[in-house]
Amino acid sequence: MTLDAAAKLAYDISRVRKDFPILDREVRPGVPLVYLDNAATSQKPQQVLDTMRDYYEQHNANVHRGIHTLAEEATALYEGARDKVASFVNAADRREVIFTKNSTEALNLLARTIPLAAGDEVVVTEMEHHSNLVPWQLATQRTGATLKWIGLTDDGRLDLADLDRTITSKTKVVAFVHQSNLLGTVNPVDVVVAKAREVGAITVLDASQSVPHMGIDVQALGVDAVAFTGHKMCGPTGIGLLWGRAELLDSLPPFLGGGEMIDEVTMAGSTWAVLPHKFEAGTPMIAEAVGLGAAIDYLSDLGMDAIRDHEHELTAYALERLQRVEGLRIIGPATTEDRGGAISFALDGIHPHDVGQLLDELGVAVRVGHHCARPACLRYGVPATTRASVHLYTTTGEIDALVEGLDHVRRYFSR
Amino acid sequence: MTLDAAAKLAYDISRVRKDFPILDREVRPGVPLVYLDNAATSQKPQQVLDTMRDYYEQHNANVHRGIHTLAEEATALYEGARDKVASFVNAADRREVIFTKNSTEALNLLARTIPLAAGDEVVVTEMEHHSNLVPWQLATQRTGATLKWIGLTDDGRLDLADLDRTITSKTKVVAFVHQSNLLGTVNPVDVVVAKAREVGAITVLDASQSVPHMGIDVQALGVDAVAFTGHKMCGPTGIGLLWGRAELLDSLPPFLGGGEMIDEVTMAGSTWAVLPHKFEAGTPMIAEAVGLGAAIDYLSDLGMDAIRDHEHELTAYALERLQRVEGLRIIGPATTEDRGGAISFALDGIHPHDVGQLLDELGVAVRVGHHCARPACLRYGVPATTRASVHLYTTTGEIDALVEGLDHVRRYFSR
Amino acid sequence: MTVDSMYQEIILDHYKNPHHRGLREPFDAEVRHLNPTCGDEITLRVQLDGDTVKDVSYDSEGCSISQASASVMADLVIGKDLASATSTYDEFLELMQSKGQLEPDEDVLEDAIAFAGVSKYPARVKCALLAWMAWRDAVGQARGEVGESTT
Amino acid sequence: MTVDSMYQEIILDHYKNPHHRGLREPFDAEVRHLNPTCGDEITLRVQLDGDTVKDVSYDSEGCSISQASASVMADLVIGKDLASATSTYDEFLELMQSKGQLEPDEDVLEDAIAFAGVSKYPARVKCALLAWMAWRDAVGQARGEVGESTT
Ligand SMILES: Cc1ncc(COP(=O)(O)O)c(C=O)c1O
Ligand SMILES: Cc1ncc(COP(=O)(O)O)c(C=O)c1O
Repeated sequence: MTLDAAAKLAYDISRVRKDFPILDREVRPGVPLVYLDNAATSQKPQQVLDTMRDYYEQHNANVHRGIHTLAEEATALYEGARDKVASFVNAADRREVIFTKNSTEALNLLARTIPLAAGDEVVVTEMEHHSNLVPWQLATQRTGATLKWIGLTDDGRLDLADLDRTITSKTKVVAFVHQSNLLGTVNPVDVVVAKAREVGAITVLDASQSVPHMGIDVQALGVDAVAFTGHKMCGPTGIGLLWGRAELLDSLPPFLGGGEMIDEVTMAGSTWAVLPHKFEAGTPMIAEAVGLGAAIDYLSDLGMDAIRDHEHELTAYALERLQRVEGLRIIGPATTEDRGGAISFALDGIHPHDVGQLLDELGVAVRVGHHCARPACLRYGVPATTRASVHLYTTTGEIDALVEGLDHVRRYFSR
Repeated sequence: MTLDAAAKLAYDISRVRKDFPILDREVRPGVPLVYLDNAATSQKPQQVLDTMRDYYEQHNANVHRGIHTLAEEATALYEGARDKVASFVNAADRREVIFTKNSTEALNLLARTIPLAAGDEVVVTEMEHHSNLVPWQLATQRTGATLKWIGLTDDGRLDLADLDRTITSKTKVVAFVHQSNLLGTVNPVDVVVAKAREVGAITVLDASQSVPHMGIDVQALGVDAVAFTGHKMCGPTGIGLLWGRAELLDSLPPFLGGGEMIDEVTMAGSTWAVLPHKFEAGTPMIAEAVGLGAAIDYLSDLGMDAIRDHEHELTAYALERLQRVEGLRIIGPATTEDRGGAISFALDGIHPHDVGQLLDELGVAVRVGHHCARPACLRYGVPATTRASVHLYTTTGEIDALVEGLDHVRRYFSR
Repeated sequence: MTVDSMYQEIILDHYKNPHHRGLREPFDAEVRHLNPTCGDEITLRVQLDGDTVKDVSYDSEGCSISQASASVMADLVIGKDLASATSTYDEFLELMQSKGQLEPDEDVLEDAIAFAGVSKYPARVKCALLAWMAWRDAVGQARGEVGESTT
Repeated sequence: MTVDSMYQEIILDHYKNPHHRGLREPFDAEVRHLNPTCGDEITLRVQLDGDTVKDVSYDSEGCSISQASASVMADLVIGKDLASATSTYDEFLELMQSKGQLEPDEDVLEDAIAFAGVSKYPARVKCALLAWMAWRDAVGQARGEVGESTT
């Protein structure tokens, strides 16, 4: 366990794990939880839960419209969370941060409001999560625009060979994933953005899987809009984020209409509030934003670099151990180069459902299925995969439990 | 305090208040909170907060797509919350209950998906909350349909005199509020629905303010769709509800595209999941749904009839005491007949902002402004009102504090 | 291990040696069903002869439960008259919705009683039902009822 | 009561007896601004004479803070040259954003120093700034800059 020992110097994993009450859970009496389903959602530290509870027990009120003490406190907490997000992703302006209910809503907001017309083209990739594919399918169908996509190489990378033929002067939007939830691949944002810029297309980055594990700098990435989601970054469910350049967001029509997003309303017509409120109709996810702010504090205190290093070592360890399991094939990059800690694999002759079921019996929680990335599954000729994914609290011991579990699965099905 | 004594027999208000930790808060040292801003949002009982914490500490996982223990538990809790909502509003079928982020999203979902065309008409009322007005303004502008509205009488009621001229054979949708958040008025749903049915229009009820205070029976109301919101009914922020008849919801195209709402996805196109998932794209508000389920249990245990009776008495008491304040004019019905416990008023010569500010100094939290119902404010010639609103934990003592506060405000501004 | 109640010997046998697998001619109706959350899919053909289920054949991909279930189902319905095949379907459906509370009737369900343990695992019930749902749909189409090709 | 720091005597005086209220002719630009969250609104006219603020008049509806602020603002800018009026605007803006931390300069701000207490109440800062924002916008329009009629 030398890797573990080395990691411990920089990163006190046992202290970290104490912050997450659920990690002490036994799935069944005597069977401790080994949670390796982090790409689906992360667990929450005590600090986030305490902050949300404190919000509800001490400050809860509706925001923006009130002048009483609780309303002012709630507003300060809610808007304070926006400041935290803005600085976490290095937004130039806090007004560029819009709270949504999840990544999916953020991506739909863009797909519904970016103007498209017949003849226009939208480019996605074959490794998109359904949440960054279906909204663009709907948008192009609705407007008569055309959907195109960048294909994949056999080793789980974007096939950039014919980028020039895919992204053309007709391209209005290039929407792509930063880190694939199925393959673990981290895409070369700079290459895609450079090409998109050349043709004047708007770039949309689905950073749902990258923000929680490596942080991002939206200005350095050079994209026009980014979507990510609270529940994968140790924050609560029910909150997502859209960051967009002010010029872009200012130019878009409103998405949802209602309270808060208006300037002046008469029966005959209305005008819109300035950013960010223009895109935040109705009572927002107040406690969730506050909880997300606490999650960002938590991540920042640990340090995104330390988290990335920790997960990088775990991923290296897992890739190495998994590849020694007989009959196991990694779907996606097999090395740690430009890849994160979501590892999909196929186990010869045993369906992922059966793998997942037997692992669960041992307390090992992995995800099985198409992981909302069915086109990429089709591309690699698998109806489904088993996916193990790490987070900041994962240990090499948990990887060992997975590998031992897979040996058990193989024995079970060859009896 | 005879009213209080009478209410206590049926309803142990001091026991109820113990469930809400925030009610013990002092706004400033020595100044206890008197929370009369319930129409903006409600406070949350311990039971809801405990349930959400337990969800995060014991069961948190992403729903639907997993076969490991936590995922199955989280799914059971999330879908169990849907069952609770369905039975709370007496839905014929649990698939008719869709979780959204708030009422506003539920109403936008309908306004975006109900087909409209030039020549069609949508009817709303002049007392709508912006969240049930702006989505229909946007929808009619987008499609070339026409927006019409039912006006108001001087005493804060729908002016039903020319209902026949407003709702016609061209009317495709009639969207109206059950209980006005500004005026407190409870509208005659049966009359409007009967007329809408005659012409074959879809009826949409904004029940954001009625569900928390009197409960509803969607089948008895006879409408086609209903929107309401968790945070006003002692549930968490970040969750709203759409109920719609299965035939209606089945006939509508999807709203947000993404994970969970699909059946089969290929790059070339996708098909949609059945209800309710078709309208729940992305990771849902899992903890929020679970918390809302706990809120519904809490309300059901107290009994919606008991809650309604308690609030009815409070409203009667408040209306009577307020009308004896010099220079105070009620905006909305001045009697308890068909009205709830949100009471807007104007205080002669003193702007609501100043009223609210001085009341806050005394710990009394009221809302001031147009309450997201600006057209109705315009109708009654006031740029803003002061609004006091009660909930199941409000006491007559708190109404007394309000009235004494208003006397202080009057003295302060006549110095 | 409690999971052994799901992975019965009978199920693993059918999984390893499925019966009636491979699409056959002639057929009256063909349907394709899939389980969107996990990627299990089945293409299934039915041939009726009056009120008799003359043949059922299928091609499928999926976990042991869904594969075994297709095999057991084909064994159970081929050659039966429609009414009794349908009542077997009903009984199997009831068993799968029983959350482990029902004692299956071996005279009716034969090998399908082995799925009783699956009914305790909500996420896997869909797997066990996939082939049955496809069969039911295909029969409906073969008899000219309005059907849907995927559910 | 701490709220007394907001409701200074000067503010209540201007509120009860506002100066320069009522729209006047002639004017170079007229704007309407409103505070969407509370319904305060102001219609404001500016007349420039070269680099001098010749006249400011307004019609407004709102709370004591927004009314008094309009009155104080008009007193402060009328007759001033644009540069010095603008620097007064800047100084007032800074005061209002100071959350009670700034000691206002009475030589520059005159009666407007009374608003120092308002800066501690975030929800009321907008009220105090409404008239100033409108003035700034109207001046821009009068000078032919691209403006917006509401913010
Ligand atoms: C009558 C009415 N409709 C709609 C809404 C909107 O609810 P939400 O802000 O939760 O979307 C509210 C409350 O804000 C309301 O009072
Ligand atoms: C790459 C990627 N994009 C988008 C999403 C959608 O996020 P959410 O479900 O929170 O909307 C996910 C996760 O589910 C994801 O992994």
